[in-house]
Formats: sequence, C-alpha cells, structure tokens
Amino acid sequence: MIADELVQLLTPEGERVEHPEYDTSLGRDEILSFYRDMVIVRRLCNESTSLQRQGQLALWAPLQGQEAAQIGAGRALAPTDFTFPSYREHGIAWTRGVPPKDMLRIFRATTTGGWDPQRYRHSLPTVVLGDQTLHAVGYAMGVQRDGADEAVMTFFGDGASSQGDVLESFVWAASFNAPVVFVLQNNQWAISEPASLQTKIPLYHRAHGFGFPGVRVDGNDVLAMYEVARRALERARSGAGPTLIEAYTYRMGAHTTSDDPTRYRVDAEVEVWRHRDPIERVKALLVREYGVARANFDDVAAEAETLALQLREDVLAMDSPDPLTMFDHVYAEPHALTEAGRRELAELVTGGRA
Amino acid sequence: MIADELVQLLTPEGERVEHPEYDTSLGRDEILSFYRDMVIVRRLCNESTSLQRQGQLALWAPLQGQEAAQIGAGRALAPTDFTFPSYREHGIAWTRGVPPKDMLRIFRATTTGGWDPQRYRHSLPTVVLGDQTLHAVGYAMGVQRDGADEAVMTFFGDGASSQGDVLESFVWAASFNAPVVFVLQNNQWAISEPASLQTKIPLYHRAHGFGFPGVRVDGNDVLAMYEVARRALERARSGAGPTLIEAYTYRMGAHTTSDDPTRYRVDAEVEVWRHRDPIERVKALLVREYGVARANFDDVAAEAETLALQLREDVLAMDSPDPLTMFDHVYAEPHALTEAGRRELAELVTGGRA
Amino acid sequence: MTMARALNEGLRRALEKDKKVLLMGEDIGKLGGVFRITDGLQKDFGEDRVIDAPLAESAIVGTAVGLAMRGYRTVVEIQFDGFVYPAFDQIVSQVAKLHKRSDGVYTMGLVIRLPFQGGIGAIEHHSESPEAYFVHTAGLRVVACSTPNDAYWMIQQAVEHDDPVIFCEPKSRYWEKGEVDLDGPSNGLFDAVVRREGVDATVVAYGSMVKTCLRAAEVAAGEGRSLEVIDARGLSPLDLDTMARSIEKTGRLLVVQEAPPSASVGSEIAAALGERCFYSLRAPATRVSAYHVPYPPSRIEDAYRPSVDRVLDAVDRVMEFE
Amino acid sequence: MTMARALNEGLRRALEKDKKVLLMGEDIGKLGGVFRITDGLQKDFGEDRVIDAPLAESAIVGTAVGLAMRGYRTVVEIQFDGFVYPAFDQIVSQVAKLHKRSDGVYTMGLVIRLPFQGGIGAIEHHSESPEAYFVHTAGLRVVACSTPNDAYWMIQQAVEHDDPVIFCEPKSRYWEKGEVDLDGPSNGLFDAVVRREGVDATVVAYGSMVKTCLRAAEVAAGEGRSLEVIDARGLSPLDLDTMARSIEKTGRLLVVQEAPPSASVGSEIAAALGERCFYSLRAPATRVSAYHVPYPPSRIEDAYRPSVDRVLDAVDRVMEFE
Ligand SMILES: Cc1ncc(C[n+]2csc(CCOP(=O)(O)OP(=O)(O)O)c2C)c(N)n1
Ligand SMILES: Cc1ncc(C[n+]2csc(CCOP(=O)(O)OP(=O)(O)O)c2C)c(N)n1
Ligand SMILES: [Mg+2]
Ligand SMILES: [Mg+2]
Repeated sequence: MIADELVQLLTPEGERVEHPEYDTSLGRDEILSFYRDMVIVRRLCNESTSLQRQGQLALWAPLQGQEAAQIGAGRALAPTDFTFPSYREHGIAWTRGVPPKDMLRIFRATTTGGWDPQRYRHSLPTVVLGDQTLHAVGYAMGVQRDGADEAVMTFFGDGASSQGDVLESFVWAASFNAPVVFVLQNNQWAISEPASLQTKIPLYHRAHGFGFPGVRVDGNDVLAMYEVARRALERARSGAGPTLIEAYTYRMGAHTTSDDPTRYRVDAEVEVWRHRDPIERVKALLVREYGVARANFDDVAAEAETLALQLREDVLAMDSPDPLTMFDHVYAEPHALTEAGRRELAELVTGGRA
Repeated sequence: MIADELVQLLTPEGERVEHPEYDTSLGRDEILSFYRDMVIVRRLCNESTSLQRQGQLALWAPLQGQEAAQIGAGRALAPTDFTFPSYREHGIAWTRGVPPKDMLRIFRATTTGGWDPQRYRHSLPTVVLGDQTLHAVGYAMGVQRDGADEAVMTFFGDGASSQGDVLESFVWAASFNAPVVFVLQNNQWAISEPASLQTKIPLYHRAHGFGFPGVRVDGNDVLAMYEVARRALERARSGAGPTLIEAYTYRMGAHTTSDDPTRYRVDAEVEVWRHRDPIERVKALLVREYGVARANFDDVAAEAETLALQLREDVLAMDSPDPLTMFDHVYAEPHALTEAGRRELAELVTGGRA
Repeated sequence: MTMARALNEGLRRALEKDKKVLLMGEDIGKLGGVFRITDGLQKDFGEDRVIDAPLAESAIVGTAVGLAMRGYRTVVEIQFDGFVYPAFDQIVSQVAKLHKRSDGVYTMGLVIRLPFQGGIGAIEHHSESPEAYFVHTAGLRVVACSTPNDAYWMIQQAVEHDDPVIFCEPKSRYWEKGEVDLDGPSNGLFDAVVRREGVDATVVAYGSMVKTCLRAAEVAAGEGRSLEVIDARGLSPLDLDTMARSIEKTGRLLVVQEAPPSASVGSEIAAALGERCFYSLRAPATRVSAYHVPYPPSRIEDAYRPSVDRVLDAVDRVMEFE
Repeated sequence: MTMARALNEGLRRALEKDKKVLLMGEDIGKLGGVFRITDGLQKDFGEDRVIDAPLAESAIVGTAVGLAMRGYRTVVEIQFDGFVYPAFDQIVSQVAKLHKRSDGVYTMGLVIRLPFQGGIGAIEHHSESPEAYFVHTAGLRVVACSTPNDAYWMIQQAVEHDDPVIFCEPKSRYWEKGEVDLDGPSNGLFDAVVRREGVDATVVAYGSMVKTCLRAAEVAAGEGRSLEVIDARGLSPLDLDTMARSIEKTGRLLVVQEAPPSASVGSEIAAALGERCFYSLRAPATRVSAYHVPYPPSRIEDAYRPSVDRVLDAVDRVMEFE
C-alpha cells in the first residue's frame, strides 16, 4: 500500500465506491449493527459531556466524529485479540464489551483504571502519550511465544505519533515481526496543534520507512475501516507482521471538556467535516440500498436513549472510593512504607483531627 | 533519492564509476589530501589501540574501516558548520582541527569532554546513544533564527538508529525544516548485534517516512561520501531542509578495546570487507589516474608516523587531574552543596586520614 | 494578580529584556498553554520565539539544549508534571552535565517549567510531585514558587540564571490572587523566606503546602501554639541557614511536602537539619508527606495530600517532646 | 564463585524453574552481555527466551511490560546504570503503576537488572548510582546485592517476586569471589543483614560500599573501635527494624553510599532513623556520600567514592559525641 489516496468504500453521500484492493464483505444486518454501535457510542458520548457539564465528571474526552474509525476497527477484532487504547477509545471499549459506566469511572476520578483488562481483553486507558504502543508490541511478542492465533491492536493519535515510544514500537514490531496492528486516528488535531506540525507528509508513510505496510483509510467510512482492519488483523495472525492504519478522520468536539477550540480553529473547518459525518452516510446507504425502514432507525435511537439514561443513573450512583483503598494493589505483597501510610490514614480518619 | 543501490564513485579496485546524480568535483591534490587524512586517522587510531593495550588509556573505540565515511563527510563541511558526534568520530574531529591528544583525554579518563566545542565548532563525544541528534536539531533551529548561512551535521550508528531520541530528531528536523544533515554510519554492528536486528530494510528509507530525503552511500568510498555530504550540506544551508545519509561501511576492529568480536562474528565477513578497504582504493586511483609517485605515499606515511609518536608522547604526559577539579564548572555559579563537598575533599586531602 | 497572570507577565518581561529568550512547549502558542500561562505571547513575540512544539518531551528538552549551545535561553513548558519523564534522560544526562563536560564552555541557561503538585481534581499523571528526582541530580537547580509575587520575579531570575533551573509551579495556586511588587525582587532566587514568625516549632514547606501550613499556623495560634512557617523556595540548593536559624529559636522542625516520603526533598531537609541542628532539636525532625502510593484518583486526593489537620496532628506530636 | 558467575547461575536456575521467565537486553545473547552475566544462556534456552533487544531502553522496558501483561516474567538487563534514563517514563509511569491501575489484575513481575556504582575506571555514564530515583517511586521495589551468595539467591527471589524489582548489582564487585550456599537462601529478599557485629557505632551500607565499610571496621578495630556493619540489601522497602535494633545498642549511625547526597537513599535512612531512634542516638545520624557533582572522570573516581579513610573520618566525628 503505497497509494497516496485513502481507502474509501462509502462516500459521505452514502454512495458505494469501488476500490482495487478492498471490497465490502458485509450484508444488511451487519451494516445496520455497525450503524447501531455508532449511534450508541455517540449518544453515550454526548451524555458523558453533559454529565461533565453538570459536575458529575471531572473530565470527558469526546470521540464525536471518530465513531466509524473506532467501530470499524473494533468490530474487525476477534474475541481473542487484545487491544491497547489511548484515552479516547470509548468506541473500541464498547466493541470489547466494556460496560459504559466502567468507561466513565476514570473520568469521574474514582479510579485510574476502570475495568478488568483481562476479562475484556482490552487494556486500560493510557494517558501518557504513546506508552501503550510498546505494551502492545510486548504483548504481541508473548502471543508469538505462545504460538497463539491472536492479534494485537493499539491506538494512538496524530500528536502521539511524534513520541519516541511510538516510533520505537515501530522498530520493535518490525524487528520481531510482531502480530500487531497500529491504528493511528489522525483527527487532525492534538489539542491546539494541527497535524501539520507533527508531519509534512501523510503519517501512514512512516510505516514504510520501518519496513512494514502503512495504509490511509477514510476514517469516517466504517465499511472501509472494517475491511482494512480485518485484513491487517488477519495478516498479523498469519505471521506476516505489523501494519499501520492511518484513520483519516476529525475531532468534531473539543479535545476534552476543559478545552476551548475556538482559540485555535475555525468553524468553517468543522463544517466541512460535518458533511463527512460517519453515521449519516451509513444511514443513507441503509435506506437506499437495503430499504431499511424509519422504524429500525427509531429503534436504535430509542435503545441509545435507554442506554444513555442507564449510564446517567449508574454514574450518579458512583460514590467516591474509601480513601484507604489508595493503599490497595500498590504492591502485590505488603510494602512496609505503604502499610505504614495505611495505618496513619486509618488513624487520622478515626482518631485524628480529620 | 529512492534508489535502493548505493552511491558509489570509486570501486574497491579504485576504478571510477559513473553515477546519474553525483560526479567527482575533486582534483589530484584534493584526493591526495583526502588520502592523507585517512592514512593519518587510521595511524592515530592504531596508536591509540596500542596505548590502551599498554594501559595508557582506559578504553579506545577504533574507527578502522570508517575512515572514508568520516573524512568524506568531514571534508565536505564549511568551517562555519557545526558538528555533533557520537563517540567514534575521531575522523570528523580531525577534519575539524581538534588536536589528537584532546580526542584521547576522554579515553584516558582524565575528562568527560576533551576540547572547546565552540572553538572547533565540533561538539563533545556523546556516549548516551542518540542524545546528540536532538542537540543538533536544536542548534540548527538556532541557526535558522540567526538567519546564518550554516549547516549542522550529526553522527550516529545503526544501533542508535533505534533510539527514540534519534527518531524524534527526524520528526523535529522535518517539522522545522531544520538545516541539519544526519550521517548514519551503518558499520553493520552494534557491539554484538547485527544491523539486521535493528531493521529489516535499508536504514536510509527511514527518512522518507518522515518526509525528507535519505540516501545510501558506499561509506568506504571517500569520493562518494564527500559529494553526497557536500550536496546535503548545501541543501541544508539553502533552506531546503534535512537529509539522512546512510554511510554503508564496516567496523573492521572490535567495538572497543574491551570487546571480543570473535564471540559473535566470523572472520570471513571481515575478510570480505578488507577487500573494500577505503584507503587502498584511493591509493590505486592516485597511482593509475594521477601517477602519484611512491614518494608521495611515503611522505604521508612518514607524517602519520610522526603524528603518532607525538600523540604517544602527549598522552604519556597527560597527568590525572587534581581531584578538586571535579567541583569546577558543575554550576556556572556556586551551589552550596557542591561547595560544601569541595571544602570536605580539600580537608581530606590535607588534614584528613586520606 | 493571579499567579498564572504573574507568570505570564514575568515571561513577557523576560522576552522583552533579552532577544535570545525563547519559549517552547506543547500548545503554548495560539492556545496560550492549557493553563494560559503563555497567553498572548506568541501573538506579540512571533512563532519563532514562542514555539509550539511537536509532541515529544525528550525532543523539547533535547532541542532546547541545542539552542542553548547556540546561545539561546529557552523556557520549556512541560504541560503537566507527569509528562516530564520522557525527557528524563536529556535532563539528567545532558542538561545537568554539559556545562561540566564542556569545562564551562556550554552554558545551559534553560528553564524547565513544571506545573506540579495536585489538588485540581485531575485524572492520572496531572498531579505529580517529581521535584526529588531533580533535587537528587547534581548539575540542576530546582525552585518552587508559592505566591504571585515570587512567581513574577522568580521566573525572571530563573531565565537570567546561567544554570538550568527546574521551575516548579503549584498549579493548584495558579488562580489565587496576591500583590505583585513591580519595583524589584525582595529575595534571591534560592532564598528561603519566613512567611510567618513563631517560637514553638519551625514548619518548612514549599509550593502548594506553604498556604496549607499558614492555615495550620492560624489554627495552632488559636490553640496557643506559635508556628514559624518557612517557604523553602530553593530546593536545590536549599537555604539551610535560614531554616537552622529558625530551629535554634524553636527547637522543633516539621517538613511538609506533597511528594511521597521515600528519598524525598523532605528526607533531605530532615536529614541535613537533623545533623546540623542536633543540639537545638528537642524533638525529632518530623516529615509530613503524601503516602508511598501512586497519586490516587482525585476524588480522594485530599486524603493523600497533607491537610491542615495532618499538619496539626504532626504539630501535636512534636510538641509532646519537652 | 564470582558474583558474575553467581548471577549467571541464578538466572539459569530461574530459567529452568519457570518457562515463563525470559531475559531481554542489549548484547545478552551470543556475547553474553558486556559483563558476561548471561554467558551461555541463549545457547541453552534459545533466542525466544534470551532475547537480544534492538537498541532502545524505553522499548526494552515497555515491551517487558506488555510481556508481563501476557503472563511472562522478563528479566531486563540495562547494560549500564547510565542508560536506564531513556526508560524512566516506562518505569515510573507504567511499571510502577499498572498493578494499581488494574486493581491488581496486571502482575508486573519483572526485574530490571542494573549494573550500578563505579570503581571500574570507565568512561562517563558507566558508573552511576541511580537507586534513589527508584526508591522515591511508589510501586517499585529496589534491592542491592553485595556478595556472590546474595547475588545467586536474591536474583532468583526477585524473579519469583510478583512486584517489579530494580535489581542493583555493584559492578565493581562482579569479579570478587565468595562462597555460595546452594541449599537455600538464608534471608528474605529485603532483609538487612548484620555483616559484622560491633557496639560503638552502626554503619549502614549497600552494594559496593559494604566491603568498604567492612574494611573500615577492621581498621577501626585496630584503633579500639567496634563498628557494627549492616548491609541494607533492601532499599525499598528498607529493613529499618534491623537498623534500629543496632542503633539501640550502639547509639550512633553512619550511612555510607556511593550516590550523591541530596534526596538520596542515605537521606531517607538518616531521616527515618533520626526520627525513630531520637532517644537512642547520641550523635547525629551522619551520611557519607559521593559529592554533589556529576560522576567525575574515572582517573579521580577514588576521590569521589567514599573511601575507607572517609568512612573512618566520619567515625571519628560521630565518636566525638559522648
Ligand atoms: C507524554 C505526554 N505529553 C503530553 C500530554 C498531554 N496531552 C494529552 S492529550 C494531548 C494531545 C494528543 O493528541 P493526539 O495524539 O492527536 O490524540 P487526540 O487527543 O487527538 O485523540 C496532549 C498534548 C500527555 N498526555 N502525554
Ligand atoms: C542509551 C544507551 N544504551 C546503551 C549504550 C551502550 N552502548 C554503547 S555503544 C553501543 C552500540 C552502538 O552501536 P552503533 O549505534 O551501531 O554505533 P557503533 O558503535 O557501531 O559506532 C551500545 C549498546 C549506550 N552508550 N547508550
Ligand atoms: Mg489528534
Ligand atoms: Mg554500528
């Protein structure tokens, strides 16, 4: 894949397009279920934003605009694959079966994790940019040693692509021919910094310099994302090595709820991308090509609504943890200094002035 | 420059070869002076090795085999350019005018530096792999801000090419279009690790993934190294941005005097490269094409001999520094804790049991 | 003005005074930094002097080193304390050692600004206290400001200083107001300052904990106890003279820090003064620190960071010694 | 056998006992590492278990983290102490925090071997003592061996331990011989051990300095002074009980380390015991450290590293207190 144009199977208008190398393997029901996933994660994202506005969350990092990139990649995964996210991969977490309320724990600041990564085969949010990419490659080296038929997928952004750890993970993936798929969601912005500050050429080219394929996909086209991710995962499982997928997409919302994009980007740009909405185009396809009825879409909307209300309920019910839990699981076996702290705080809570 | 074969203007047998993009701009006298430089740095290198064997140096990192890569690149520099070496660039130091005895101070362990980097516009040996590449890019950003007609050149190896700092320096050089030339001396080995462990494809390709040109040169061909380096430096000074030069060469000796290559590489490989010797081919050219007389070569050998003897003399005369100098230049202004140490050691030296 | 504003004004003055001064960091341009410390500076001084950096801390510090070699003085902004670690090698192996390695030829006159400590309800990696790592490292200088006036003057003094300075800013105090005396600095960059006089015990703190200790001192006063509160300000070097003088008067020492206890700045102060003031200390030099655990979810950070009550509990303990 | 050989044998035992144990590092395969600690292990256990790593410390540690998530126990070799800093972020932000972040689901059972301290006449970056950085970091454990027997058993205990262990090896002692008791370890991984009994002063040291202090104790004995020498072994956690018990007997404490003094392990030991043994200490807890300067050119390293004479000078000082 050296072609400079991006892989697209569905236009913003919902028209199918031919691609020399990729074709849709999906039927009506699957496409509808992708649509469902995208609608739900967007709805949950919006609910989370308003929960933050209402002071129920410390912070929220919206995925709006990146639903196709994440649902497409996430749905391509086999249950046995393992994923290593950054902090905005709520859509991936959804496809891995992580309960929405667990995704929000870290944002309610009641934990630094949120779920059992082994249970969902989805690792924890990684806030230090790029660190998770090396974990993914190391995990993939373990898969190789186990002779398992599994692939690993890791996610990072256009900004993180400049971090040494991400670039070292390319060196290692290539050197060990590790079964890992790198999904770079190029949403055009790293907080206030445009992707053009990180690179002057398309980011997927970077893979070629390290000796493995890189491909740019229309990250707002869930059909293309799915097919490209699926093939890259198969390639990894077959022992053919790593792939870099650059999902060309856009961060429609603020970087996080504490960000103010009006300081650094113009609405016109956002408008352009609004016309490339990842959900609308699938809806158009479903209507035109499969005659999906209004009712089906209403059902999805209703389901999303219910889930959103459930999420709100669950979040409001989330209490602050007992302060003494800060001493749990710091070490697998007791550490004298940590235990001394536990005793001190316990006394303060009971006996002390506190 | 995407061509996969390397740029060569002079065969191991000393035959000139045509190259579509590069041609020699050098005449007899210059080529002879390149020959002289190579013979001298090799002779000084051998002297240093024996000085180490005789316990006069703590360590020595031989450059043998890489004379052409270094003299070719070094001679292409303008006096106003600035260079950032790793620890094996004795040939570069020579072209910058650093006195040989100063190059050996660090290896005699009497200092961690050795010379005035501003005076020779040649920075100090950098032992932590790759760190210097970022200094080079930062310095180049300063050159840009000064609007100066200068270029920066930095050196690192095939092993160091895997370090995050080196890869980040590529990101930065590209993003700021910095006037820097990266010279990667691929001498096939990183101590005991073959270059194939660091990469599965030619290393110069890496530059393309970051958006600037990479070129592989026969690093044992001083004419080719010179021309490619000269053009890359001009390119940098002209504001066209960075270039990566992969000098394809070989480490004929041990990694350092504490290394034992017999544990990890076969003599046959060394033999192959012995036939690609960077000095012999130039000598052959000078004899055949310019009829340079035996006497000229003898003169060079004699000069090298004199310099080697001088170096030995100078090294033997190098005393250990006064221990109290460890407190000098730690800070530009006195630091209480450092000064307390100075007083304590001073007392120990005089009053104490020591 | 607020500390955030004072830092902004101080940086503006530094940029005006010396053309060789540059600012570099993530999002410090149009956005003005996530805390707006550099608000408006790129607009006024241009993109060549207020540089939005690609996303790599090691490269930010490493290129600042190269710029220093070229004679520039770069003020680096690390967006949050927890993101300084990727630059650790450049800081410890290069920034701290190049002046020495070059026998004084290279001047590492750069400043690394570190919004540090917690208390802002943030997610992980945004509330760390990494100062001990730098205080342990020879070749670096480390300071922490605690008031807008200090912020305004100390940042300028740090920029003018020829040694590399790790400049710690207590982000939880960014929005608190205080008087700024524009006439001139009243203290040296590394001087400890007595913020409140007292006779019963000496309380040494820095950054966010200075205010916490001043509050504790007020409560203690109500209980008839007179605490002397010292703002260390300089962490490397430490102004031990000022602290020792106070201990001679009070005979008791409390060191309060937001960092975890082990091999910390608090350990250094307690060990150094314990040795130096052996005869004047009537109670053991006592540390009040965070706990030996990773920074907890911010919902419970108040139990992790030393509180007024924890300081007072420690005061009770040291006062039990006659 | 030598400490180097003992480590080699210990690693061999670890590889034999548990198929999930891997070794990873630069040049550890055919070369057997620059110190030959892994000599012959790749030949016997294969390239999949004894892995020659590409040249990037952050990646070595970062991939070891991923391998731990997959259930492997990787023993990482950092070629020299001075090259651990590029991996600092992975160690501090990930290795130290992932067990906590995952509520105990991820086991970070990895070992980071660090040939540390100086005394081998090396060039820069090959003689550092970075232990304080890790002792300050919650979530890590840190140990230092000082004898072949400890090297043999402690490395196996570290591999079996479920927490991440920074394993510090005093490279200047690699070639010194000592008895190795193959029957079983006589101490826990973190226990401090009294190496020599005495009554006048307690001397705590670790790594290379243990031998230095034992030599000093002999000289002191000739001068009629009886020093109790304790090998700390565990640096995080510290075995303060053993040290305190000794101080109750001797009433004096000296802490000897090769690291620079500021915010160091020595500071922690002095501060912690100064507080805990306030009544039994008849002299100030006193530190003997390297100086607050970058590691000097090795031609003069003997003046930088605490020597027998410097230890004895410090003994003289603490003995002056009645
Ligand atoms: C090492 C590190 N440096 C800085 C930050 C602060 N930070 C958080 S997100 C972000 C921008 C990341 O942009 P990108 O990688 O494109 O991901 P996106 O937010 O667009 O999904 C920055 C600078 C961080 N989290 N980690
Ligand atoms: C960060 C770091 N890690 C490890 C080392 C130890 N080391 C010194 S040289 C070397 C091999 C470097 O190989 P290469 O980059 O190819 O340069 P060459 O020695 O071949 O010139 C290693 C591993 C180091 N100096 N720095
Ligand atoms: Mg982005
Ligand atoms: Mg090499």
